[in-house]
Amino acid sequence: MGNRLNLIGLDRNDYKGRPSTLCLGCGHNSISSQIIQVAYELSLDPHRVIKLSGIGCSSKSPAYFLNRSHGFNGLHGRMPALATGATTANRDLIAVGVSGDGDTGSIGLGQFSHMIRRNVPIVYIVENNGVYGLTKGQFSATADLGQELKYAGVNELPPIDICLEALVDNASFVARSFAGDAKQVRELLKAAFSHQGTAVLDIISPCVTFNNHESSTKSYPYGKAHEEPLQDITYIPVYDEISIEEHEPGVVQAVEMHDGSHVMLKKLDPNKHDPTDRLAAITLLEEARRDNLFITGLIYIDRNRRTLPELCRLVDEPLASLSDERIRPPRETLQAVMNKLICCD
Amino acid sequence: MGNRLNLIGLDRNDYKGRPSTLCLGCGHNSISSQIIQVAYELSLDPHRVIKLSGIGCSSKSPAYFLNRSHGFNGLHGRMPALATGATTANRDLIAVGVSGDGDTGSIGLGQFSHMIRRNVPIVYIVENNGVYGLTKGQFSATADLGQELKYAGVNELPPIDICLEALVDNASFVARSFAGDAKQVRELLKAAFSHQGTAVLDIISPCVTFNNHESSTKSYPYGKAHEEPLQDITYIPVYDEISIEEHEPGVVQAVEMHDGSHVMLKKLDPNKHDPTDRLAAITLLEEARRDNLFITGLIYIDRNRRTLPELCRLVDEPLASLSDERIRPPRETLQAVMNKLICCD
Amino acid sequence: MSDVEASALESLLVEREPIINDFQIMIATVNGSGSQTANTALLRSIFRMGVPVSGKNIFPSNIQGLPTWFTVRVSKDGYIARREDYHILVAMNRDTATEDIRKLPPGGVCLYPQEWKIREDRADIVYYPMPVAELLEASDVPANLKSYVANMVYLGVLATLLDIDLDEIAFSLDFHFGGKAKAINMNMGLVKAAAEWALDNLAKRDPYKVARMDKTQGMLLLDGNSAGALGAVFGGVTVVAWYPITPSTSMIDALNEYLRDLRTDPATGKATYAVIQVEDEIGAIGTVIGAGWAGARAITATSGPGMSLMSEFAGLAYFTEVPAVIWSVQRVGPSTGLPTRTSQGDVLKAYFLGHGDTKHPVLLPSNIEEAFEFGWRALDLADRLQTLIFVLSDLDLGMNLWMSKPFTYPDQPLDRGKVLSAEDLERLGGFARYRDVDGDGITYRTLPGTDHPRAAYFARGTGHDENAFYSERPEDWEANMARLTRKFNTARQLVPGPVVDQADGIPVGIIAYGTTDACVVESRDRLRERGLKTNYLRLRALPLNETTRDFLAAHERVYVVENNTDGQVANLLRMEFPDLATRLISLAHADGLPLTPRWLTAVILEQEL
Amino acid sequence: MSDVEASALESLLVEREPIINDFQIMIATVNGSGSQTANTALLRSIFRMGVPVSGKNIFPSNIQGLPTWFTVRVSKDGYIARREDYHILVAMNRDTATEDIRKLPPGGVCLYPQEWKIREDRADIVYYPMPVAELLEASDVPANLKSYVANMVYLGVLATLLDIDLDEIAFSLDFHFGGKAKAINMNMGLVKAAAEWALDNLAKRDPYKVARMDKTQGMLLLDGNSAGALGAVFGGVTVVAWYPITPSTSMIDALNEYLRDLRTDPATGKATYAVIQVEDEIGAIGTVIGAGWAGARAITATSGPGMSLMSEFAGLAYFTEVPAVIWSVQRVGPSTGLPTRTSQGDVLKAYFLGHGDTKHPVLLPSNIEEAFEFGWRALDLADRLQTLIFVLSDLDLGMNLWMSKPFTYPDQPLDRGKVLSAEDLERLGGFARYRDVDGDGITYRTLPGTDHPRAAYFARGTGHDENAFYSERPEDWEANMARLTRKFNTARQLVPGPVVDQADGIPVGIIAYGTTDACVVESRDRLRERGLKTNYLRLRALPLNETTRDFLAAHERVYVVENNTDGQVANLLRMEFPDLATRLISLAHADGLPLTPRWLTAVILEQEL
Ligand SMILES: Cc1ncc(C[n+]2csc(CCOP(=O)(O)OP(=O)(O)O)c2C)c(N)n1
Ligand SMILES: Cc1ncc(C[n+]2csc(CCOP(=O)(O)OP(=O)(O)O)c2C)c(N)n1
Ligand code: SF4
Ligand code: SF4
Ligand SMILES: [Mg+2]
Ligand SMILES: [Mg+2]
Repeated sequence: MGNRLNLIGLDRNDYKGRPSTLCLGCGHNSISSQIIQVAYELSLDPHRVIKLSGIGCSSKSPAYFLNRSHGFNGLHGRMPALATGATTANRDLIAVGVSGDGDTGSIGLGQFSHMIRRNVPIVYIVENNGVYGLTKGQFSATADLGQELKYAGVNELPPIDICLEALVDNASFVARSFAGDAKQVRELLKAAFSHQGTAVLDIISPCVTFNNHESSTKSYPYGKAHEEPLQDITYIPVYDEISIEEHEPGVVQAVEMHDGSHVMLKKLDPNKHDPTDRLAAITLLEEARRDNLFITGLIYIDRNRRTLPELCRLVDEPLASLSDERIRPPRETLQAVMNKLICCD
Repeated sequence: MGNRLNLIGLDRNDYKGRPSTLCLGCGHNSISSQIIQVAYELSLDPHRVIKLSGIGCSSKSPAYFLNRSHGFNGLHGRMPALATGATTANRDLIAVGVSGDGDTGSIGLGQFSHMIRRNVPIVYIVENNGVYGLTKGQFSATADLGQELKYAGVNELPPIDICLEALVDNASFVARSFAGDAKQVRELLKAAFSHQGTAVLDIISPCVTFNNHESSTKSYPYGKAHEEPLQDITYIPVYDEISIEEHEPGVVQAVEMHDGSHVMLKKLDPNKHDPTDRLAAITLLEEARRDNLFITGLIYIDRNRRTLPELCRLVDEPLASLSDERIRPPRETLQAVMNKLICCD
Repeated sequence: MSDVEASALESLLVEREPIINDFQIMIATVNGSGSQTANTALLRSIFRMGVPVSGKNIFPSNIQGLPTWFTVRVSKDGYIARREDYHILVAMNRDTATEDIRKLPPGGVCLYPQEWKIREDRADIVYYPMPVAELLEASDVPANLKSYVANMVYLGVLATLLDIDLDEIAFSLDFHFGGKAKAINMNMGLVKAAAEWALDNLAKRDPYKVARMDKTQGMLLLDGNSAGALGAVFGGVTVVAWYPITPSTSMIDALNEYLRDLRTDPATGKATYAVIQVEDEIGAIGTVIGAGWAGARAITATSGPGMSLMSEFAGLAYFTEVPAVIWSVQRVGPSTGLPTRTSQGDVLKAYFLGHGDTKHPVLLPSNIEEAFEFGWRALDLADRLQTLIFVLSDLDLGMNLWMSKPFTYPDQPLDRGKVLSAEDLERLGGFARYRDVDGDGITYRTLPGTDHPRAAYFARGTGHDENAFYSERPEDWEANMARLTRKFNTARQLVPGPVVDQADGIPVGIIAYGTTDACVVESRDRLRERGLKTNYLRLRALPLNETTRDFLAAHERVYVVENNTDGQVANLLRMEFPDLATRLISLAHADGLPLTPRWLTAVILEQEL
Repeated sequence: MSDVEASALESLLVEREPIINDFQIMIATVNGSGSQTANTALLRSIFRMGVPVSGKNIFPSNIQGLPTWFTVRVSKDGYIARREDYHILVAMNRDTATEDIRKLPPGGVCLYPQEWKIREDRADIVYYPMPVAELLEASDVPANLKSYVANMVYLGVLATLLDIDLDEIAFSLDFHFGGKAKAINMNMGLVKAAAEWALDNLAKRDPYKVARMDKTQGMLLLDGNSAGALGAVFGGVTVVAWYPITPSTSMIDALNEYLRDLRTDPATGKATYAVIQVEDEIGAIGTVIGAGWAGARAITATSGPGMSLMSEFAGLAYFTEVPAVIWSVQRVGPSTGLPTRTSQGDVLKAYFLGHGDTKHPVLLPSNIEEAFEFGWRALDLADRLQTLIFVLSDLDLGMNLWMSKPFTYPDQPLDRGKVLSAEDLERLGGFARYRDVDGDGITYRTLPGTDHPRAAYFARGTGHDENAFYSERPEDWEANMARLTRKFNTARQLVPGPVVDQADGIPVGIIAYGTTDACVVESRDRLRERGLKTNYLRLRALPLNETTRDFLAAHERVYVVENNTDGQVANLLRMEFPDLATRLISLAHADGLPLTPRWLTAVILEQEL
């Protein structure tokens, strides 16, 4: 691996980033690896990809993948605004955002909700570890109620659920995964890249330095012991043939994506969750919260919501590359506007 | 009315504010009247009440009720922070906050969520009209999808639902009402004042100047035609006897509040919504959103969540009035701290 | 009125010549009563008669019910500054009438609705009661519109009293209603009825008259927000993100309209721009920075509270060197302050926005022509300097109507700054994002989407080296900050320079900027009449440059005139030119209203005579 | 090493006297490797030997794996400023070793793990390889703790080489681990083993020694964040709201600890305080303002990015006149900048925070004693002045350990300012919230909850009159702003005044503030040695007052020394004292590290000689 060329003639190494400065074993590093792998497998044009992030250990990670893509490491909690602007300026870009639970759930909750409401086209990854890693282990808004940490004491506040927040804000794509489940992360990432609109991926990504105790629902041991995938997910790119027939009917759901690819969901949960039903998705999450279940998989998808560039009825070409003539009306136009205003005929 | 004295010897006039400068007929004015009425009927101590708000027409209204209570008209969208501080400084205060849909749903969504998460003790009213009134009629985050307004054009974004947001953020009290339904507003306000923790009241409050067209779900005509109360609500103060027996069993639910008062809910909806069941509440709202139903009433109540002052394990007396001795340790204490640090025994 | 008093007034008036084209009308109304139509029609009609006018709307932060004042200054000499006094009062607000009437000078005129039945207790003014209710009654205006149209009555009465051409009023209403015949006719009907009533019933007992001139030929009337919006449209703006806030909102309204009309792709009917109303000002500035980074010409409009919220992002843009324009229409602060009143109180705020050692270029338009010019030029400068450009307008400029020459088409092609294409990269073999190749502090950038393996770089608000790699090395930090300072010095030369009116041998200079210009221009004439000649430098931008230093050096005393409390630009001048600091005299004043020549003339004379 | 080279070194060393208590040790490690325990134990041990020390931790914005440097300066003369050079290098980071070794001066010393097997290729320094792995191996430290405890090896070796008393190391570890015997024994075991190994195996070939003195008797070692926290605790802080940000977080950690220990109600076990971690800095400042309004003594701690986010609320507090304290520990900006490096770059930011014409008092602690004092005094000043009080500390002060005399118990009772009780109101019959009764610009307030029908008032960020009623009247606005200016002038007298060291007949003055003090103190001695006497004024707060004016007036040239890029306080001095502006020479420098006497002495000498 790493030497086979993909459809656009690139090597896996072409998708790498600079060496990670995160802690050894940090969940964020494994997610970076999956992003590299998926971008390579999907033959994404690196120059069309932009990497956006807020501030935090998680938000540092865009420096550690896709060196050949432009990146913008922004402000704490404010990456959604940058994404809104960048994807509007150039609708051809493929945006991937990396945030943390503090970044998205604490300081950034408002921007997160409104980005979703606008359906900004972006693969939005929350590397969720229940703590502020970079500032050394305070509780974030997703920390478990009653949890105890060395410096931070006991967390007295109930956690917010990133996926539930996204759903009530009318998200068009919501998934949850676990950094320890590389395959699922990969397949969900592929689906997310094929989605048009905001694809929220809430990935539990253990902080090995500050929050990897077994008792934490954000730890490797907990995740490994408790993950309950909803589906067995296989992404089938547009250029591959799909063959639902191979699978048992009724058990496998094929979701067609905007780009013509398919996500094959072999349902594993007892209730056979239908990810196109929002009420079911909300119910699923609320029940999981109540019963302390670590549900992963594709939770919701709506392919009908239009994206922000569509809502803005933008021309097809990127705004950023429109020629001068198309963005500065001619001299006569100004004259005409002036004429309407000028005194006195 | 206005001349009978209440239990603490005050007249209804003692609860009035300065003359309103809002538009004639504005829904916010009727809500102010109900606040006056309820404070009077509940015999609230005006000096214990604080009135907080953000910025907007709605946020101006605290000047128009309860003149004898301290008020703080803060910043756009940031009233929750002020409330967090004030109620922590003085846990004896009874906080009533007035906000707008722009104030809470747009700029203030993050603070709103986190206030709820902290369960700050406040009656938090959103005077929801679907527009920015004070800046002259732009769409807010609760505006109807596809709605058209004179200046603002067509709203292309789906509305957020204040109650649903509150619920997923672990709210302990969530209700929806309609400024045109004075009685319901009143009874819900009474219940909210008896609740400990954040009581969210999302009150549809028509903006007669910018958004009172029949087609708007935030208009008087629409509200009058479509309101579907979940319950017939009667608040029974702690000093009145309650007699559930009078009512048909199973139809009337008596919810006991923290202060010993009761809220009697005569259920009107076909499904007989149980407001102590959060999943049911979420489902109810999500279905109402899907089916375009204007559900009002007490949507959810949880009397078990502790409030922020409780979580902080505060002394009983207000922090603000602790004596100097209790907040400045004595000279010997400093000496002792110094001794531990000093070189060299 | 007793006979004695009446004759006192008589003699007052008889003594006076007719006063032609040199007076001020004050229209006192109630907010939300729809008087803007009548008021702007009045303004426009006089303007169309060739007579210089200026209008100021002094309104409350309220939708309906609070007092509003609109002044129309008629000035044959072309003065457009605010004046405090007024000669003709149209009293349409009962709540403020007593006070409004009290302020009339002897010989003044008061129009009021006769159904008020007020006591006409000032003998030294002329009262003209108007049968507002009666005329409305007699008209066929639908009941629900009556209150709005009521204002046409004073327009009609004024037309007769002052000799304003009804055709010009008709034209002005036509303009206002965009040709909608029904509205025009309904309003014009009442104007005519009132004019006729006045002709038949009022004996003119005051000296004020409008007479045709030719001083406005070829000129236009527009508000600064619209002018700025139009400028941005011709500057090739592509992404606009905003959050509503008075007094900037109408700039976005204008952008929406102009962009729709002028920038819809004719082939596809699609938009060559995006206007996004976001959730707050943090979102707005973040969006334009994201857009500017990705290559858009991006702008947001806001005011003081919004600027405060933009602080952190402003620092990010400064340090990552992303172009974008912040158009701030100043209102009165601190805090929410007086949201519907004007000031120049955010100059230091804009200049220093962000934490750490940040500085931003700030353009300071004085009039609507400059608002237009800075509308496009700011976008050029942002791309050229790869930094935020602030344009500091104010409520007075932004929301009032101003006379102007037609705007000049940009005299240079769009400047997109130092952007490397894939071909450039191919030729160069790569690039270092933050390397000062040209010595001007401005480095080369690439846009996301550039199809070249070496195009990408990583923008970050943290310390970085020339290659945009993360660095905490003290040398890298220092070198980068030194380069940013170099870039700021380059900006000194690129931003619009001051406009100087200077003659030799005059020891007294005046420095002003923005809308304070109108006040200074008129004051200088008055001072000259009083024997005091002054030179004048009008700043058009920050950072300051040598022209300003030279001006300071050439004068013994320089008055720095500004509409704020703390004398912010005076302070900046002191910081920048400490060796000349003692020559500066700060004349700062802020009460929510534009500065007046009366005030300025007096404070200067006080010190000079 | 060739024989020739070796003998070169030999002669170098022989020539030199032993160097006692006057050198610097540099420990280069990897972040997250737990070296802080060894480093602070080293510092504390020397301190306990009566020898003045200062330590600086220069660390990356990273959790694990990037280079970190810790310097221990040993100075018999009590100098505590940073020095660039070091004499003894403990090289524990392979990545930086080459560069770290290169920087050693001739005669310097290099300790390194012998298993690195590096080429000892500098002949002019002394190498001491340490058998780190071997000693660890031989110890009974559990495998998972080995890497942390490894640092004890250099502590032990240094003890032998420098003659540091092992008992003092034991005591220091005891202090560090709060008496936890297991940890102490495990670490001390290795220290002893290493010390013994050194005794047995190392021939001392360098001149550096620690020898007992009596210069630290009765003194303590503490970081500025802890000192400030302790001050706040004794200032009666009741509400703390915060959001984590380096380098302020450890102040909150200290508050949490001290408050729990010192402010738990003995009767009930409940808290007489609240510490709330909120969702961001807008929430933090909003919370303390809400609390201050309701009568709490409230504080938040933050740094540059947080300050930026606090802008809008700062303006609200200024204008509604609510007391609260913002403790900002400065790091390097603009933007995220260098979050783990020090600067004084946010002075103007704090002073002007907000839009419109705002100004805030800013306290500037120079040392931990002042950090303690300002901790309580800021709360008093906030209540007294009914406004935000900023305390601008920095990373150097906040996160490093400093020697100090014990702190002095507050010399005045809590000042709660002008608060009217129900009884006062009864007596007075009411009050006007914004009326300047006393002429000092400070008005009377009531707290929510005051049981009196006339106690209530309505706080708002919009224009208001003396009664706190909404007002857009120009006169009300102006009068209120004038009073706020009066209040700010009162603040000039109430904030801590400058500390002046001035002798007659010296034309050269120095102005500095904050941690730059250490650098100035030492530089002045060096300058004196070079024949240049200087006077010195150390600012302890803004706004400035007459003492500073007098100092400027008394000198021909005044150097303003600060750790930022733009010379922010120099600019402020120019603004405030334009008539003296030409005397100011700005010496501003910022690269993330504290200023050094070497630099300052050189730049002053360059201009003076
Ligand atoms: C405005 C602002 N406030 C605070 C900080 C300090 N800060 C940096 S990262 C961080 C938390 C990051 O937590 P999270 O998003 O969960 O990322 P993680 O490090 O856990 O991956 C904070 C509070 C900042 N950089 N900016
Ligand atoms: C930071 C900031 N941005 C913008 C504004 C301008 N503004 C004032 S009120 C308002 C919207 C109010 O809408 P809403 O909360 O729905 O209240 P309503 O007037 O509809 O009752 C806005 C945007 C402001 N005051 N502050
Ligand atoms: S501190 Fe935690 S989140 Fe940060 S890099 Fe280390 S393991 Fe990852
Ligand atoms: S504009 Fe709308 S919201 Fe504001 S006062 Fe008028 S009716 Fe009410
Ligand atoms: Mg995290
Ligand atoms: Mg609203």
